[in-house]
Amino acid sequence: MASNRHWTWFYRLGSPRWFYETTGRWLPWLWTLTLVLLTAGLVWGLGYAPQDAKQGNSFRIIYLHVPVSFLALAGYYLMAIAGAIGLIWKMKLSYMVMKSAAPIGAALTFLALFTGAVWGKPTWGTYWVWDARITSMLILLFLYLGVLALQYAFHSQESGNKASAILALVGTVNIPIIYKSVDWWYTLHQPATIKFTSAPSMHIDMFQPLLLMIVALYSFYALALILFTRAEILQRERKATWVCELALQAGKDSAGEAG
Amino acid sequence: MPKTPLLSVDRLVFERDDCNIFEPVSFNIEAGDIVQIEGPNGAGKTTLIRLLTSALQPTSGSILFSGDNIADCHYEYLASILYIGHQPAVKMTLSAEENLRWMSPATTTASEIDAALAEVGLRGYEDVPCYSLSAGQHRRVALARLFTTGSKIWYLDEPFTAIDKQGVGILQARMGSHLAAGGCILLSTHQDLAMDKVRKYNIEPHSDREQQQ
Amino acid sequence: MKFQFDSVQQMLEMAGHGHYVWTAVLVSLLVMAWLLVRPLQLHRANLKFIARQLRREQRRQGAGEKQQ
Amino acid sequence: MSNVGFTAYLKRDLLLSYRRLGEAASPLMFFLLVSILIPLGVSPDPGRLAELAPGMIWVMALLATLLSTEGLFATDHQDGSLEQMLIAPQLLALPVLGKVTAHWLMTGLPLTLVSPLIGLMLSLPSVAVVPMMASLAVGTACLSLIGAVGAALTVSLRKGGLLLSILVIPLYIPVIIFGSAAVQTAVDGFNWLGPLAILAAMLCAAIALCPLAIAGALRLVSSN
Repeated sequence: MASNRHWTWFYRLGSPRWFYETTGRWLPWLWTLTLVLLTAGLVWGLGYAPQDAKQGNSFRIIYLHVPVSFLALAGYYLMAIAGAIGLIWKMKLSYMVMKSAAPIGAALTFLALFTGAVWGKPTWGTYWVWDARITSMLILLFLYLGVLALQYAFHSQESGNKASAILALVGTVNIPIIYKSVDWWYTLHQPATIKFTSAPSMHIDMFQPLLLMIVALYSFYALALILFTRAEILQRERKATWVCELALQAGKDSAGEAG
Repeated sequence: MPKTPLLSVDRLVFERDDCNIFEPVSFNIEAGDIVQIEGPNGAGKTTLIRLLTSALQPTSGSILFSGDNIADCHYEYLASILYIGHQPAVKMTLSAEENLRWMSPATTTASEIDAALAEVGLRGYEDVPCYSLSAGQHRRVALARLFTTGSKIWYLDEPFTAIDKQGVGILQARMGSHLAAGGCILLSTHQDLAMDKVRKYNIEPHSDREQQQ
Repeated sequence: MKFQFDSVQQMLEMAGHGHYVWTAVLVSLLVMAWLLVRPLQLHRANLKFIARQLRREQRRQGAGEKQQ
Repeated sequence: MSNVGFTAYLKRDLLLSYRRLGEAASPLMFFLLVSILIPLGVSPDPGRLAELAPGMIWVMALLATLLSTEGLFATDHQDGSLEQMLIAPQLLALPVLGKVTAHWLMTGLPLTLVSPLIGLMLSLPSVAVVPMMASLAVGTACLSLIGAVGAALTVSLRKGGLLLSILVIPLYIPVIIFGSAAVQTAVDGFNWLGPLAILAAMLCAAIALCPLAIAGALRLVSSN
């Protein structure tokens, strides 16, 4: 239909092959960008940023903790939006992105908790506190694990996709409520003497590397998501001609190297 | 102008996990028609019937009810179909009469319910809880719906499973009177029906699926 | 901007906080590396699997032709 | 068909539970039995029990509700009734809401009604009894609705029970926070209507949204 012409870009975007080939061209750039940004950010943050007056050098963990937590949360929304697009427009690629986002998000959430705990020990004297933000992160981890578990519980790929998309959407509606209630719960129980929630005002020299690390983590996230999605595309499209040609070509290449 | 068929199925395709279940299905059903779906086990007979009841959404193709897509007249369509699937949808803790009452139109009178149960050979079992009935009797409870329903289109998935010869005869007689009254039936069964003008539709597994196995 | 430590040794110690900082960095880098290596592994395994299936298909067809 | 709409399914599910009272009463028995474990496991000291009571009662109520959620759609799925419900000529959210209401009437409401007894056994201060009952009544309704989403998502899985709890417990968290907070604020002598109002707001949101999610899940997932 002619009236649908302006939608073609949208459907082309939904074509796994188009995605695979386009991202294939981006990959070398994305790899370089990610590695450069991560190295620069880490060296800057760990070596050049001034140390915090109160926390000393342990504060340098912030350069990992904050970007990772940020992406862990943003990743859940990305996953849910991808799932919603899949449900509404029945777009296969969208489900593949959703499925790929789940393990990345879970791993980043785990990292956020881990770095938080390691940071907590020198700062608060303990690895674990039921702080509002840490608790919310823990719940986020379980939300991710739920989506992952549901995805793999079904024999049918399609049912797994739809079920986890619905669960991700339900989770999205819930996340703000969970965060608000955990926050409220924390103020109810928080002992008056300790206060972790107020963010220390950051010096610009400390803030710049943090900003760099956040950008680096975005780049990393995009890279990981694309890599996972490409692997998923090969698996789902294994019967398509273009994938078969690709597999044969790859087989020849590796045989050539061996010979 | 050609008459619009009661039900028109056009190039219906269903994919499950990127795998086509059957070759595209097309047929028309007029009032008074009976269509028997045939095909080997696993060919997708149940899937086709569930597509027709709109419990599943087709990947492509269309189902028209008196010329309208069933998505556009969904409730109207659902109100005029009757579907009896593999599972009889009988609740074990309810009696035969309670089960049939639940499955029948609201206007059905108590005597009509009793008569329907008597027709399928459950006279004397009306108040017995279904857990003490046999599998064949559970099916009979479900099939008693055929005697109380006002629906025009019947979808019956293997209706004669676990039903004895005499029961099959009674059901076929009821199906005959339904057709005579201007209804239509689509059923899947491996038995040959002792009825006139049964149209057979052979459903073929999609060529994709053989390759895969 | 100036390098905050006088020596590598000092940077590793970070005035007593070294093991916290470096554990966090190490574990993070490991997990992040896994997130990049794992899909590459899957990618390669998928390609191999598809190629193997195609070769089997070809062999089967070849055998069929010989028999005829 | 007569079996359309909210009340039809509500009545039917109540009748079905009534026919199997033993099964229907098991969440309640669970609630009572676990409350025996607390004094045995922690301490019979009334002071310590009173301190734990608001939270413990809520945790137990949550687990008891969760226990009974799995069966919400499972039997209907097995015997084919769910298929018939999906093709009934009406908005699917209505029978779904009817079934969930029946579930609450058979689990949440009895739990609420026996909770004063548990409160007594755990030395809950008497000022907190009414807030506890109010928060349980509203909160368990939320739990039933949210749990039903999980039950619908896992209905076609053979071993859905454990998975169901993994999916649903994180979503239960706001309910338990405000539920136990209502009791706790009453114990502390403050106005407990605040947390209860938030709980009621959550219930409104859940009534509006959950049936849609459940209906969507049943349509998309149970069919395959």
